[in-house]
Amino acid sequence: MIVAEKKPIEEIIEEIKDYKKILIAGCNECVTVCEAGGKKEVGVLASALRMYFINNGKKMEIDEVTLERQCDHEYLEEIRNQIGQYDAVVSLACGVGVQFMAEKYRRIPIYPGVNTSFMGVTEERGVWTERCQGCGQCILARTASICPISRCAKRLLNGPCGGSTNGKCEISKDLDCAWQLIIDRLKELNRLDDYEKLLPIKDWSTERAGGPRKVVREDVRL
Amino acid sequence: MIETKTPSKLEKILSSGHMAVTSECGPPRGSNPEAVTKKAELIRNHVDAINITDNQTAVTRLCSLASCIHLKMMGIEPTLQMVTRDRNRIALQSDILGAASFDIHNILCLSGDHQSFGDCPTGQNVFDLDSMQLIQTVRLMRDEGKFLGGDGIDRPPQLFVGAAANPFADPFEIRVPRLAKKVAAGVEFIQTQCIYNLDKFELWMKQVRDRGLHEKVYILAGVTPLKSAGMAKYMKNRVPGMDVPDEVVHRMSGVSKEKQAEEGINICVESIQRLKEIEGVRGFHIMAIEWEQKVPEIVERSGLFPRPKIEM
Amino acid sequence: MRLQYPEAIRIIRVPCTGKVDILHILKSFEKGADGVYIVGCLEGDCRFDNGNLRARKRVQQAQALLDKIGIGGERVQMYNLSSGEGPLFAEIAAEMTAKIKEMGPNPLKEALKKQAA
Amino acid sequence: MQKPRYVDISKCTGCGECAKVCPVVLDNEYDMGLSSKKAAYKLYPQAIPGAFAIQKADKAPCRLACPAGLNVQGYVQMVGQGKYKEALEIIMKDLPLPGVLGRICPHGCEDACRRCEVDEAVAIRNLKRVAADQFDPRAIKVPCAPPRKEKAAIIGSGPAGLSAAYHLARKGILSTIFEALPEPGGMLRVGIPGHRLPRNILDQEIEVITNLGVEIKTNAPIGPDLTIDALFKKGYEAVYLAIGAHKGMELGIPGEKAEGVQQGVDFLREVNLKGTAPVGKKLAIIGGGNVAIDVARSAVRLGAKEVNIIYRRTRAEMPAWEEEIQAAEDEGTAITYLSAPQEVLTQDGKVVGLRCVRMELGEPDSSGRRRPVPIPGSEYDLEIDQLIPSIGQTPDLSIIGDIEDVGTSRWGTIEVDPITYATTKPGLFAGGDVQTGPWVAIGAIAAGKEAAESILRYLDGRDMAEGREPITNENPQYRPIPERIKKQARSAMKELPIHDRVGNFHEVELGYDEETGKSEANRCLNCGYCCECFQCVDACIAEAVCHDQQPVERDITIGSVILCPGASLFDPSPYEGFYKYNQHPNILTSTEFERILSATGPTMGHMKRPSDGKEPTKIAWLQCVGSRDTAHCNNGYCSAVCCMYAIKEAVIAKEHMKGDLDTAIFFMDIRTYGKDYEKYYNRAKDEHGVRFIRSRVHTIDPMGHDLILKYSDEMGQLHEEMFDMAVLSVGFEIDQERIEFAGRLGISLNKYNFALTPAFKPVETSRPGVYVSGIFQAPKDIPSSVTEASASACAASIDLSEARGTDIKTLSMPEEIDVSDQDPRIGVFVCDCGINIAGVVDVPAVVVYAKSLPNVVYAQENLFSCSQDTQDRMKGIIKENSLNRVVVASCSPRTHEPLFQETMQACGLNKYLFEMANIRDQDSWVHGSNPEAATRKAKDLVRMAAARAALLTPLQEKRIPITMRALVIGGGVAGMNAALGLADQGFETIIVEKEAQLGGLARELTTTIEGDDIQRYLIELMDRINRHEKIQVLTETLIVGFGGFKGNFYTELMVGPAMYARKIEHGVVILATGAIEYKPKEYLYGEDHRIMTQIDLGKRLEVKGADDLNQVVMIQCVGSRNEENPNCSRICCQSAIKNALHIKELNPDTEVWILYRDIRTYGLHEDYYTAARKNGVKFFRFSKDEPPRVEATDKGLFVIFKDHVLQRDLRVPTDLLALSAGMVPTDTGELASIIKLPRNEQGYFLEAHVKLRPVDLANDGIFLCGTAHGPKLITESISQAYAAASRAATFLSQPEIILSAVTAKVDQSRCAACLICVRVCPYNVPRINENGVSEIDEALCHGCGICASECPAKAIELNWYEDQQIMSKLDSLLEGVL
Repeated sequence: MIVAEKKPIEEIIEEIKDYKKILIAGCNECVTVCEAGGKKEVGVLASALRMYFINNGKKMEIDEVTLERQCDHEYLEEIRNQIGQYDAVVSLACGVGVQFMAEKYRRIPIYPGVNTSFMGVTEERGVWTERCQGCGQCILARTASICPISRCAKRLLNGPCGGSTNGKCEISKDLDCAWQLIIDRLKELNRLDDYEKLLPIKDWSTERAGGPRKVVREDVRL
Repeated sequence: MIETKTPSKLEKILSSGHMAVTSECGPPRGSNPEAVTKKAELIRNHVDAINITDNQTAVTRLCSLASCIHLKMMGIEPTLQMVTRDRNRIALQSDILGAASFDIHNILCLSGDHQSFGDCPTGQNVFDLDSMQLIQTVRLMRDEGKFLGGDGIDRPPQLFVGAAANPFADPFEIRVPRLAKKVAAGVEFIQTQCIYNLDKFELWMKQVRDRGLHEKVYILAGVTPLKSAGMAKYMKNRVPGMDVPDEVVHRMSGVSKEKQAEEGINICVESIQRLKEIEGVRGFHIMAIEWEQKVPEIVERSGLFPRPKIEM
Repeated sequence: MRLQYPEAIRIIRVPCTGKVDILHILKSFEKGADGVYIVGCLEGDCRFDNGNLRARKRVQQAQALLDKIGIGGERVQMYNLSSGEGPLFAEIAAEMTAKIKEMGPNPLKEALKKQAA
Repeated sequence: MQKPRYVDISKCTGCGECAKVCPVVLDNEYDMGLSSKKAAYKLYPQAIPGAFAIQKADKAPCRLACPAGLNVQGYVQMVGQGKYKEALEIIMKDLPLPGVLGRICPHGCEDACRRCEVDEAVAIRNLKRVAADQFDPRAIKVPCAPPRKEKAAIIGSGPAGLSAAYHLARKGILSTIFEALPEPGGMLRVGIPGHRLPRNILDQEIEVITNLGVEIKTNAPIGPDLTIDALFKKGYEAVYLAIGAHKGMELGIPGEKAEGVQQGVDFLREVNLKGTAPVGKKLAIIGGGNVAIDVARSAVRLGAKEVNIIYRRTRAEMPAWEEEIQAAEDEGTAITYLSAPQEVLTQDGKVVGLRCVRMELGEPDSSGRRRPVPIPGSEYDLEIDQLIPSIGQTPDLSIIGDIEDVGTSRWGTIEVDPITYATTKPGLFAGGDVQTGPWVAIGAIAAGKEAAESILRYLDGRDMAEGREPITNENPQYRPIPERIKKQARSAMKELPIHDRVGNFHEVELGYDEETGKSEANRCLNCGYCCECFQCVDACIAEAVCHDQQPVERDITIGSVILCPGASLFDPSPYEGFYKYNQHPNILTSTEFERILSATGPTMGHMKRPSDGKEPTKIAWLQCVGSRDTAHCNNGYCSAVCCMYAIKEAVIAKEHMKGDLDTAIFFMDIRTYGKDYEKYYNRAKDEHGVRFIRSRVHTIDPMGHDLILKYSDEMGQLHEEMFDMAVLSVGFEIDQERIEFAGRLGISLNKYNFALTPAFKPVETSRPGVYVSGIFQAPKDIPSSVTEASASACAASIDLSEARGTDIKTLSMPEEIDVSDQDPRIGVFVCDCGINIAGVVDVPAVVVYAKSLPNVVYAQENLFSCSQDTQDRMKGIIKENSLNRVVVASCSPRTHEPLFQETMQACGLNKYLFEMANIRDQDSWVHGSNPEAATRKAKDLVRMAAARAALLTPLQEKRIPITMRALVIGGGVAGMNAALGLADQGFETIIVEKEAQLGGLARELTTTIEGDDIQRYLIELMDRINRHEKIQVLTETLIVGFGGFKGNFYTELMVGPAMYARKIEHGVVILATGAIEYKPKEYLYGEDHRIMTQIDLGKRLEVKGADDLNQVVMIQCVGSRNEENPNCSRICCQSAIKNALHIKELNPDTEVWILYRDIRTYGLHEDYYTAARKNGVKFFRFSKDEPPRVEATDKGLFVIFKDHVLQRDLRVPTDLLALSAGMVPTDTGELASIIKLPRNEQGYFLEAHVKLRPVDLANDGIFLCGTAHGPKLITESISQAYAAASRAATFLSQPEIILSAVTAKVDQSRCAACLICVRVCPYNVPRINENGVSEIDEALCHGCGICASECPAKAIELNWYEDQQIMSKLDSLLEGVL
C-alpha cells in the first residue's frame, strides 16, 4: 500500500489560515490502513484545527468527510454537491488523491494533509517500511526477492558497499543493509553463487527518469 | 602480466613485479590548488602514484579531476578517484574523457559515501551506476572504444582501472566473491581499506589466493598510520567497515600522549613489513590522512625506498 | 474512605481506559474542558491485558497535538492506580486540579470571549 | 447458633452514619489493631455493598454492679463525646436525680470497673455529675406514657419515693407523695449536709419529677390522721411506702439520755432543715460510717473546736468512704481507732465526758470483718461536752401504726416480695430503707423503679413477677483489656480550699471541667464494646439498627459440610522475653506490617513506624516465628507461606520507599517452592537488593525507638545490626476455639490439631460427608487454599448431585416492550440515600432541575432508592408514565446497577435503557464540606446521565446452550480424578491420553512420603475410571484440531494406533497433561549406573533393598533453580527425604548424605525432615555457585563438595548417587498452539490468576490441574483435579450461557480491513472474514472497547459505550461552556 505520514499541523495551518470554511476529506484506503488519513484522523485534525483557530481568534468552519477512495472518479463524485460551499479542502489522501480531487474540482484549492511517503508494508502496528519504488522493471528475480532499489540507500545493484556493518546500512544503525538481506536470503535458498552474477546497468527509463508513467490496458478498457 | 594495457606508470611498476606504493591527497574546500600541490610535493619521490579523492565523505571539495590535472602538470602520476554518487552515466563518461584528454592513466571506481554523512545531507544522490558498473563502463570505453550508448569514441581513454576492496566489511562471507565480481567486471588493481587486523586480512588473502584472484588483479594493501589513541578508538567505533583490533587500541593508549604519533608510525611500518610477506600483496596504498609529511618516513622505514624508476 | 477531593472533577465511565479515544480527549477540549485525565488500572494489571497501555499512548498523542495548537499538552494526563488506592485517587484529583489551576482555564474560553467582544 | 449483628442487613445501606455517631472507639482488627474503628462498624471492610454491624459483649460490669442498672458505659461515652444531653437521657431512663447521685452515690460501679486492672477505676460518679453540671436535667424531655386515670400514693419523698413517682409518671400513672417533713427529699435532704449535696441541686432535680405532674405534699406525715387504709379509701389504688430509716440507733450504754447527747441523724436533720444546730466545744462522735463523718464535718463547720470520732475497729474497716474520711481529717476531725464508748460521764445531767475502752481485733464476724474485742483494763476517759452517736439507723415503723396483713422483719423493716416489692397487703408496696434498713440512695432509686413496674402491672391486673427474675451470668464475656494500653491516673476533682470551708456549707467538691470530664471518660475500657447509647438508632434513617436482636438457633438440613475455618496466627506475646513484641511498638507481626503497606491500612500505605511515625530506613524480618520451632512452642511444622510473604513485604516496602530502604530477612531455609516463586525470590535478591541472611537472630535489644539484632552467621561469627523496625514472620496455629469446633463436628485432628485427611483424598475428613479446605487442614498458600476450596466443593457436589437443580427459584420477567419507535421518555430518580446524599446535596433542587432537562418526563426524590418499597414504587411510576429510559442518581453502578436493571426488566424494559449518575461516591461523600458545589455537580451528573440515556438503545444478550460434556486432556492421576469429579456429578467426560495406558508419571512412583502405596491407588483409580458409565477413555490419541468457544468447543482427534479421526463436541476442557522427571545433564547422569534419579532410587529400593549400601549421597536441585529452569521443583526435597528415610528403615547402617541448597519441606512435611535428621541422615548445604562435583573412577564413585561450616572441600566415596531431578512439563507446545493456550517460560500452562483463579485459564471454559500447572505432589494434584472438575461443573451446570451485550460491532461497510482491530485485541477475537472485512464474534468479545477506540476508519462501536453515547455526556457536561 501507499504509506503516508500526517503532516505537521502547523504546516496545514499555514496553508489554510486565510480561509473561512474548509472541508477535511479522508480516504478509507491506504491512508486509513497506515493511520494517517482515515475517518479517525480526519476527526482528530478537524478538532485540533477548530481549537487552533478559536484560540487564535479566527472564525473558521471545518467540516469532515471520509471517502471510500480519492483515486477514483465515482467516489470523488460523492462530494460534488457539497464541495462548492468550501473555500478549500484539506485532503488526507495520498498525493494521488489530492491531485485527482484537484483535477476534478478545479475551482477549489486542495491542500495535502499528509506526506505521501512510499509504497510499503506494515511491519508491525505503527511501523511501516518501504518495499518498492515502482521502477517499472522488476529485478526481484535476481535479488532473492529483496529489492536493492528501494531498500539500499545507494540503490546499488551490485552491493553491498563498504559501509555495511553488522548487517546494517552505513547511514543508520536502524536500517537493514539490503544487500546483507539479499545475501542472507541467497544463503537460505542455497543460491549464494548467484551473488557473483553481475547485474547489468539498469534501464531507468521506466522509472521516473522516463517521465510520468501510464499503464493502458486496451484489453479491459471500456 | 608482463604486458601492459595502458601507459600508466603504476601499471608498469606492478606488471614488472615491483611492490607499488601509492598514497592519496584530499583536495581542499576551496579553489587554491596549493593545498594539493604542496602535499604532493612532499611525497612525490616516495610514491608511484597519488590518488585524488572525489568529494570524499560526501563533503563538497575541489573536484578530483581538476586536482589530478594539477598533479599531472607537476609531472606526478595521479589516480583519479570517481564516485557514482554524484553523476549520472553521461557525466561520468564525460569526466572520463576529460581525464583522458589530460593523459591521466589511473582511475579508481567507487560508489562513494552516502550523502547523509556530508555537507549536503538533503541532496539527491544519483547512483545511476554502481562501482562495478563504472568499472565495466571504463573498460568498455577503453577496450572497445565505445560509449555505453554504443557509439564509438574518438581516442578512447587509456585508464588503468582500479577499485576499492574492504576485506573487513560485512558480510564477511562475500568479501572474496565481491572481489571476484569486481575482477569479473574488469578491475585491474585494488586498493584495500586500511588494514589493522592483519590476521583477518591474511585470512582474506588466503581465500583470494584460493580462488586465484591474486593472479588476476594487483592488490595494494591499504595502511593508515594512527595519529593518536583517540583516532584509533574513533576508527574502531565510528567508521563503518573499519576493523581496528583491541590490541592496536591498547598499544596506542599504552604510550604517553606525546609518543602516540610515533607509536602509530611504528605500527604502520610493522604492518607493512608483515604485509609484504603475504603472497598476493603487490603494493601499498598509504593513506596518511592530513599527515602526508609522514609518508616518506613510512616508506623509508618499510624498506620501500627508493622507488623504482620506470621508463615512460 | 470518603476522602475529600476537589469538586471540579466529573467522571465519565468507560469499561476500560482502552476505550478512551483520542477523539474523546480532543473533543473535550474543543467543547471547553480545562483538563482531562484518564485513570486506569496499574500497568500490568489491566483487566483487558493492555487497555491502559493503549490509553497512555493516546494520551501522549493528544498531549503532543495540544501542545502544538497552543492548548497545552499538560492538560491531559494519564494516571494508573489500583481500586484499593482511594487516597491516591484523591491525591491525583488534587494534583490534577492544581495543575489545571496553575495553567488557567481552557484558552478557548478567553479567545471566544475576545472574539465576542 | 447465629449471633446477632444488631443491624438488619436488608435495610442497611452501608452509609456509615451509625459508625460516625458511635462513641466507642475500638481496635480495628482489619488493621491488626494498628488503627481504630467504632463499635458500629463495617463488618467486612472490602465487601460491596458493605453492611454494618454492632459489636457487643455482655453488659459492662459497672452496669451490672449498679443497683439501678444504669447504663454506665453509655453515659460515660456520651460524656466523653461532650454529649451531655444524651448522657442525661441515658441516665434518666433509670434515675431522675443525676446531679444528686452524681455527688453522693457510693458508686459500687467503680468497684466493679475493670480499669482497676490497668490502673484505677474510672471516676464514674463524677462523670455523671459532669453531665448534670453541663446540662440542666430539667430540660430533658422525659418520655411519658399518656396519663391514666388511676392514682398512686407514695409515702415518703426520699430517693425511693421520688424514684417510684418518677417511674410511675413515665408509665402514665400520676402519684401524690406524702412527706412528713417540711421539705421533700428524705435522707437526701436531711441526712446529707449541704457541703456534699447543695440544696439547690436537690431542689432542681426534685423539680424534674414534679414537672411530670407528681404532687408532693409536705408536712403530711402518715399517722393516725392519715392512715394507709385511708389512702386506699381516698381512691389511691396503690400505695408505696417509702418512709426510710430515720431513727438513730442507741449505743446502749449508761448516760446516753444525758443532755448533750444527740443522735447523728437527728443532729443532721436539724442542721439540714434549720441550717445550724448547737455544737459543743469538745465533740465526740461514735461510729465509722458516712453519717459519723457527715456529723463531724458539719460540726466543724458549725464551730466545734475539737471533734473526735471514736471507732471501734481500724481505719481499714471503716465503712465511710475514704475520701470522706480524708476530708474530715483535713478539716480537723480527729479519729480514734480501736476504741469503744462504755459510759457517758455526766454532771448535772449534762455530758462532761466519755469512758472508752481500747479494743483489739479478734476473729472475723459474720460480715467478714474482724470482730473488735475490748482489752480488759484499758479503759480511759475523755473530756467532752457533746456526744453524737452515729452508729446506724432503723426505720421508725411506729409512725405508721400497725398495718393489717403486713409483715415486718426482726430488724424492724417491712417484708416484701423480693422481686415485686409488694407487701402481703394487696396494693401496698414498700421499698427503700424502710424495707432494706439503711442502705444507699441508688438502692432506694432501684427499689422505687421496680415498685413502679409492679404497681403498673398491679393496676393492669397482670402477673407482677413474670419475666423479672434476675439473670445471672457466671462467666461474662467482656472486651479483653488491650495489651498495649497506656496507664493514666484517674482525674482528681478540685475542692474548696480548707480555709474556705469553715462556717459555711458550701460544696466542697467542685466537679470536673469539660476537658477533665472527657479525658476521664476516655479511660473507660468499653467492656461491653457497644455502650448501648443508641445514638446509632437515632442516626440510622433506614431504621436498620436493632439492638434487641437475639442469638438465633437455626436448623439447616444439609447433605454435606465444608470446613474452612482457617487457622489463627501465632501469637508471640507468650514469648515476650525473646520477641519483646508487646513491649516495643516497632516490633510488629507480619500481618500488622501488611496493613502498614496497604493503601487501605492505618497509614494509607505510607510507610511509618509505629513508635514515632518515622519513615523506616532499615527493616528486618525474622522468619519461622512460631513455625519449625519445637523449642518454644512445639509447632514442628513449617507454616508454608512466611518466606514468600516476607519477601513480598520486603520488596513492596522497598518500592514504597523508592529505594531508600534496607531490608534484611533472617531465615533458616528460604522456601519459595510455589509456581514461579523462585523467580520472585531471585528478583528480590538481585534486582531489588533485599538482603537474605541465613541465620537465626538470638537476641533483640530495643534501643530507644530502634532495635539491635544480634545473630551469628553460618560460620559462627557474631554480628550486631541496628534496625528501625523488626517484623516477626508469624506462622499459623490452630487455636482452642477451632479445636473445640472440630470436636463438636466429630472430626479427627492430627498432632498439631490440623484436620486429618488421607493422602489420596485430600479434602475428606475422618467423618464422611464432611470436607475441609484451606489452612485448617495444613498450612498452605493462597493458591493451594483456593484450589482446595474448589476441590471440597466438588467432593460435596458429588454427594449432592442428585439434589442439583432443586430448591431454586426462577424469576420470570414480562416480555420486553419494543421502544424502538418511541421518543425517549426518561424518568429520573434522585436518591437521598438517607442523609448520605441529601445531607449534602440539595436533592429537591436536583429533582426540579432534572424535570427541566430534555426528554425527561418524570423526576422524583427517593429516600432510599434501593429499598424494596421504593423499587415497587418505581415500577408503578415507570408503567404509569410509560417511561422508556430510566436514570437513577444515587450511588455506584458497581453495586446497584443490576438491582435497578432488574426493576426495569420487571416493567418490560430492556435493561440497557438504564443509566446511573453516581452522586454519592463521586459527589456528596467527597465534597461534603461544600454543599453548594456538590449540588451543582449533582445537577451536572444528572444532566449527563439523561443525555446519554436518551441515546441508549435496547441490546439483546445472547443466550447460548452449553454442550454438557467435558474433555479431559491427559490420563494421569490428575486427569483421572478430574474425570471422576465430573462424572460422579453426572457429567459425561472423555479422557484423551496420548500413551497406551492411563496413569502418567504415577506409574513410576512407589509410595508417598506418608507411606501410602501409589501403585495400589493407581490400580483402584483406573478400575473406577474404566467401569464408570459416564467416562470414556481414548488412549493413544492425539489432538489435531480445536475450535469453538466456551460451552461449545469441538476437538478433532486422531484415535488409536490406526489414527482414526474423530471430532468431539464438548462444553469444557480440563488440561491435565502432566509433567515428567527431568533427565539430568549434570553430575554424569547416564554415564554411570551408580548415578540415578530419586524415582530410580525409589524403585531400586523396592526391588533390591539397601543391604548392599554403605553410603548414599543425594544432590538436590538438579535441573531446578538454575539459569535454564529458575524455578523450584517443589517435590524433590521430600522425595529425597522419603527415600533417605526408606534407606534408613531398610538398613540403619547406611550413611545417607543429602547435599542441598535449601530444604523445602513445607507444611507438615517438616516432620519428615526432622525425622530424617533424628534417624542420622546428614544434611550439607552447598551454594549455587559452588555445586558438588562427581568423579566416577574404577576405584569408586566420589562426590566432592564444600562444607559450609568447615569451609573446606569434602570428598566422599559413595555406593550410589541419587540426583533429585526436578520436574519438566510434558511437551505441550503443539497442543498449546492448537488450542491457543498461554504457557510460562518453562512450558507450564498459565492460570488466569495465580491466587484467585488457580485452576482457570484466561480462556473461558478451559481449566487446568496437576503437574501441567507446575510441579506438585500427588496429593496436591488430586486436590487440584477436583478443583478443576468443580470449576468445570459450575460451568456445565448452567443450562445456557448469557453473553454480555456489551460487545464490539463492526460497521462492515466502513471497514478498511486494516487489521488494526485484529492486532490490538487482547483476545484475538476480530478477524478479517471471507468478505475481506473485520468480524467480531460477540461470543468471544470481552467488551473492552480497545478496537473501537483504535479503528482508523471509526468502523467499530462498543455497545452501550458508543461514541455518540460517550460524546453526549461530554456535550451535555460542557454545554454552554464555550
